Amino acid sequence: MATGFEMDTAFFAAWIEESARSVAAGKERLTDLDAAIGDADHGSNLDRGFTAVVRALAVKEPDTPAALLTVVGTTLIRKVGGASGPLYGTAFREMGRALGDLGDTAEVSPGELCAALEAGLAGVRRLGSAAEGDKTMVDALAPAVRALRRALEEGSEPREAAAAAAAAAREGAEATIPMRARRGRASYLGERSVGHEDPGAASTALILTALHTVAAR
Amino acid sequence: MATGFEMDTAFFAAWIEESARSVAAGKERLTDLDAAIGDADHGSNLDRGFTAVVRALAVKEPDTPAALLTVVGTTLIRKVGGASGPLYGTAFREMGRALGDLGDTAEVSPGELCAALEAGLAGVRRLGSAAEGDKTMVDALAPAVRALRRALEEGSEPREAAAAAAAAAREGAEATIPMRARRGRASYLGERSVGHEDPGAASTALILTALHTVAAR
Amino acid sequence: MKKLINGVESVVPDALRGIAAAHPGLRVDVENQIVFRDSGPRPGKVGLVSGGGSGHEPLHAGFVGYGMLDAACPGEIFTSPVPDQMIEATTAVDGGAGVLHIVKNYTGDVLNFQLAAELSAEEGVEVASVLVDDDVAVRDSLHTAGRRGTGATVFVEKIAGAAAESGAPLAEVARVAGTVNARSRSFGVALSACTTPAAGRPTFALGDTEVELGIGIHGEPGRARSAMRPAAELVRVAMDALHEDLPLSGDVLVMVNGMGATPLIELYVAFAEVSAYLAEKGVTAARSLVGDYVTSLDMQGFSITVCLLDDELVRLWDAPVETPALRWGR
Amino acid sequence: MKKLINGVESVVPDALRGIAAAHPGLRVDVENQIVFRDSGPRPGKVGLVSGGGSGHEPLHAGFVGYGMLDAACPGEIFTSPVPDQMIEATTAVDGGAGVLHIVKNYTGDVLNFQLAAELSAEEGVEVASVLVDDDVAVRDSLHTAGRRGTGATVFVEKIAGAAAESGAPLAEVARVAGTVNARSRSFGVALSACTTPAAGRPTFALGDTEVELGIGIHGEPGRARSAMRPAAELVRVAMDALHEDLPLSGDVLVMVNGMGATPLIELYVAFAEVSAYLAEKGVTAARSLVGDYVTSLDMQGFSITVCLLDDELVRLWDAPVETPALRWGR
Ligand SMILES: Nc1ncnc2c1ncn2[C@@H]1O[C@H](COP(=O)(O)OP(=O)(O)O)[C@@H](O)[C@H]1O
Ligand SMILES: Nc1ncnc2c1ncn2[C@@H]1O[C@H](COP(=O)(O)OP(=O)(O)O)[C@@H](O)[C@H]1O
Ligand SMILES: [Mg+2]
Ligand SMILES: [Mg+2]
Ligand SMILES: [Mg+2]
Ligand SMILES: [Mg+2]
Repeated sequence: MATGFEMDTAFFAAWIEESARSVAAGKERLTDLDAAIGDADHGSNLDRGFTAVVRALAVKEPDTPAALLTVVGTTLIRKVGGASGPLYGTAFREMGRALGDLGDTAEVSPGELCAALEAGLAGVRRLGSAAEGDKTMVDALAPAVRALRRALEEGSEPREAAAAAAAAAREGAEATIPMRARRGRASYLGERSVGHEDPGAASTALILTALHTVAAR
Repeated sequence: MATGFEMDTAFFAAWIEESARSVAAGKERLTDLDAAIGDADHGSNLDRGFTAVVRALAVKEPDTPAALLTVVGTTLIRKVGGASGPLYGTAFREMGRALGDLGDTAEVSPGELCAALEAGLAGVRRLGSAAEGDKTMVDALAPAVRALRRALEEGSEPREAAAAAAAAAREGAEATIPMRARRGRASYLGERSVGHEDPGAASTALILTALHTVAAR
Repeated sequence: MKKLINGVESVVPDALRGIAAAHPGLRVDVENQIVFRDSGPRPGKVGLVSGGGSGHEPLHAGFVGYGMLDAACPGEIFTSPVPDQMIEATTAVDGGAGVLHIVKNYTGDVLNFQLAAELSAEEGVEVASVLVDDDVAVRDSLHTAGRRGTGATVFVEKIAGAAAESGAPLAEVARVAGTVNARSRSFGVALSACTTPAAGRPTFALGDTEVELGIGIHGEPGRARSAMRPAAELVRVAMDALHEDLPLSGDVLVMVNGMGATPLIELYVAFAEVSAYLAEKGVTAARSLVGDYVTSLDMQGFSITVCLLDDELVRLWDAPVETPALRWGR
Repeated sequence: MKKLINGVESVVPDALRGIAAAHPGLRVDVENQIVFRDSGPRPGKVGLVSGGGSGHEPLHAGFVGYGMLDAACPGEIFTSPVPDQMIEATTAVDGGAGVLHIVKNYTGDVLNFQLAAELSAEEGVEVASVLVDDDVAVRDSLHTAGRRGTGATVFVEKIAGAAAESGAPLAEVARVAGTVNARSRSFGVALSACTTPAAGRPTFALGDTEVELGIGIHGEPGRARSAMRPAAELVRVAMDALHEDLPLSGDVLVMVNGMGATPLIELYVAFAEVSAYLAEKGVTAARSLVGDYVTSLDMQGFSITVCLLDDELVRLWDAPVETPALRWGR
């Protein structure tokens, strides 16, 4: 994602498809994580959402990354429900909006992608009022976005930067295990939420890992 | 139960107490038998009934065998419910009535006891319309009464005759295993009632065995 | 076994205290185990008394009230009540026009109600009885105990109750009750057995992919064990059995009844299939009930009851009723 | 897992077809997953819309009808509905007097209803919201998601529905809804976990002698695991928790609610204990509900909800209601 590495609409479509694939493959695990500290639906929620997203994109692929991400976000909001639907939906819609504000071109630079992810994170934070440490998807998304920014600032290659972001997301997800939940359904468990990975953080790690997979092709 | 062996009210009270003891001890087994082809309540039904009977007799022991058996029957009808309540209740009431018709003395001869049991059996048959082979308590009671009659006619000692009746009741109960039920709740199972001992026949065997136990004292 | 009870022996009286506390329109004699309408007998109105083993709630106590039963006699769990209860209830609800006993066809219920009817008659109450025997899973013949009484009991109690409320004489109330029974059929399917407090464990064991077809309401196993199938197919098995026994036509009253541990959402899934089945046959579900009405403790499963309607039955079904479990028009 | 369903994916639409077939007074949009009163919006009447994950039946669809909700939006099992459903419902039921959203306090429900309210307002509908958060098992603080909404939802929907039916303006309906919530508290106990169709196995494992105290309605484990105890003691744990949070006094409305697989006879056993507890405290259970109202699929257990009544609330509670699951006075 250094200069010279530009991401077109097809790249974003591939990211979303790869995310859909890995959510489908990880559906059971996500649901199991949610069964432990939530209501056992995170896997099916996201799978239903990404299946709908892939179908929507198949019908008519938008012609800019900004438009594509907006469709992704809107579809997630319309199809997922639960806490994760509006949150992920907002994240993608905010990414789309950020790219649109940056000029809505057919090609996005690594820096622009990073700015878009920062906008997505800000959207999630605003809507869900979760801080880092609250044991939510924010605990995977925030360090991922930070890692991406740092790698780019340090002049890393795009796929290296994506790898750093994905690794940070996975570590962030794992780091939720000892946390006590303060937002979302897991917060009802109080102390008993400790010792389990947050399902939304785990799915965020899948989505960031998908980004790296596609960037590394 | 040959001549010279007379049964007084205390004998009948002892029989009922022994029956109550062995129903209490066999409660779980009776309920398990009923679970297989009925509704899993025969043990608790009879135990509830005999417990009430023992209590009723403790309050005021009737002074003739006829009166005692009538109290037993009435109490069973009032406390047991289900199919076995009216049937056993009627059996004991008919026994009491038969002894009363024979003179309602304080001592009952083996022949009179046998006639009373025949009257009890007739009462069960009339009320329940079950024939032998229908897989009910009749399949234990009828052969027991026949065995008692035969033994007395052959001049057996009373306790031998009681032993024969008890053995016939137990054999009769076992013989219900291959039968297909045609009366009572087990009849709903059709073919699937085959292979299980009838709970009412099993409890009849307990009661007849109690008679032998007491006669053999 | 985990149950929300205080002890195996006290379930029925404890529940009766709860019923008394929850329903000011009822008067509960906890000691004698009888649930009455609080209003007492209405002179000239036929009294309706039913009863049966406990564990089938809301049947029967939940159907005591205006337009339905005058009294219910709950027995021990799955055990028919005893004649004393029935005699007491019968004499108490007689308003001079006689009393109808609504009896589900089980040997125990029949024998105990029979004794009670005889003794009540001796006390000067005119008693008629209707026997409910709607369960097509049981083959009926002279040489057996006959079919069981299950779901149709609710229809008989509601419709006979409306007839009695309207002032019909005993013979007429008994006739309409008999008509409802004659025009009704039921079939039940279990996905799991139930556990009676006394037994402490399930009355039968069902595998993870098995169901029992043709179950009754006392945790008895059914006539046959079969492979678990989608709701649509299980409903078809039940509906075919009903239709074969009593060809369905015209307008029907249908109940999709939960056995006690079946989520309502699943009963609605089943009702959708029932309704599709009827439509296929050109039959109209003119009236319906979906929910837990005749249960079997914590059994998972359902039963379907269908009654062929005519104008009289529709009118009586629609008449006002005000009981804990069935209420409309008031 | 054995469930009376056709497939994991089709449970909600299948059940909606069943609801449509069973209740002629409702209009069901199966495709968009909305249940409406068949009568449509009444000009000048405030519209009431609620919704939430499925698996809690009869909540919410069973409370659509005269004197209660105008529309319900069922989501997937245990998953809040999506804004599209809510927007469609909101615009459809608006009779010009605005619409009240009744929202149970779960992050998902709150976020989706919030988006829906914003978008509905853009379409010109005046929308107010009431958040139901009655579950005392959850410690409330600024730094958490706050208490869950559970049983009090039934009270809020009934009482706000009566206010709306009487012609009260939106602000007034919202006020009374908020009052009911503020005066209500709930506590739940599970004897077993539930199994969602998607997960296919129980959401938690409880031993043979264990219960979960302080459970919600989504199969989440509670705050603490504890030893199984007699009904009287479990009820006392729940009532103490309610009383500690909101001292009970005067006349109260009480609901003893089954979680889906609890036999009604056991709920009555529990209600007897609730009533005894209240009597001990000098509190009167002036109104009550005993049964399955807010369920959690096939969970075995119960919840208790208490609302401190005043004259206004009693009057609105007693007002006529005619829905599948709650019906009186009509
Ligand atoms: N307020 C919040 N802010 C950020 N993320 C949240 C918040 N609440 C919940 N989440 C995320 O949503 C996930 C749960 O999503 P999901 O199971 O689909 O929805 P629900 O909790 O409604 O069942 C949690 O694991 C958590 O990561
Ligand atoms: N018609 C009948 N005639 C004789 N005995 C019968 C008849 N029906 C049932 N029984 C006996 O009653 C027993 C069942 O008694 P019980 O379980 O106490 O009553 P219920 O069947 O009402 O639950 C059966 O095992 C059978 O022996
Ligand atoms: Mg979840
Ligand atoms: Mg039995
Ligand atoms: Mg029985
Ligand atoms: Mg959810």
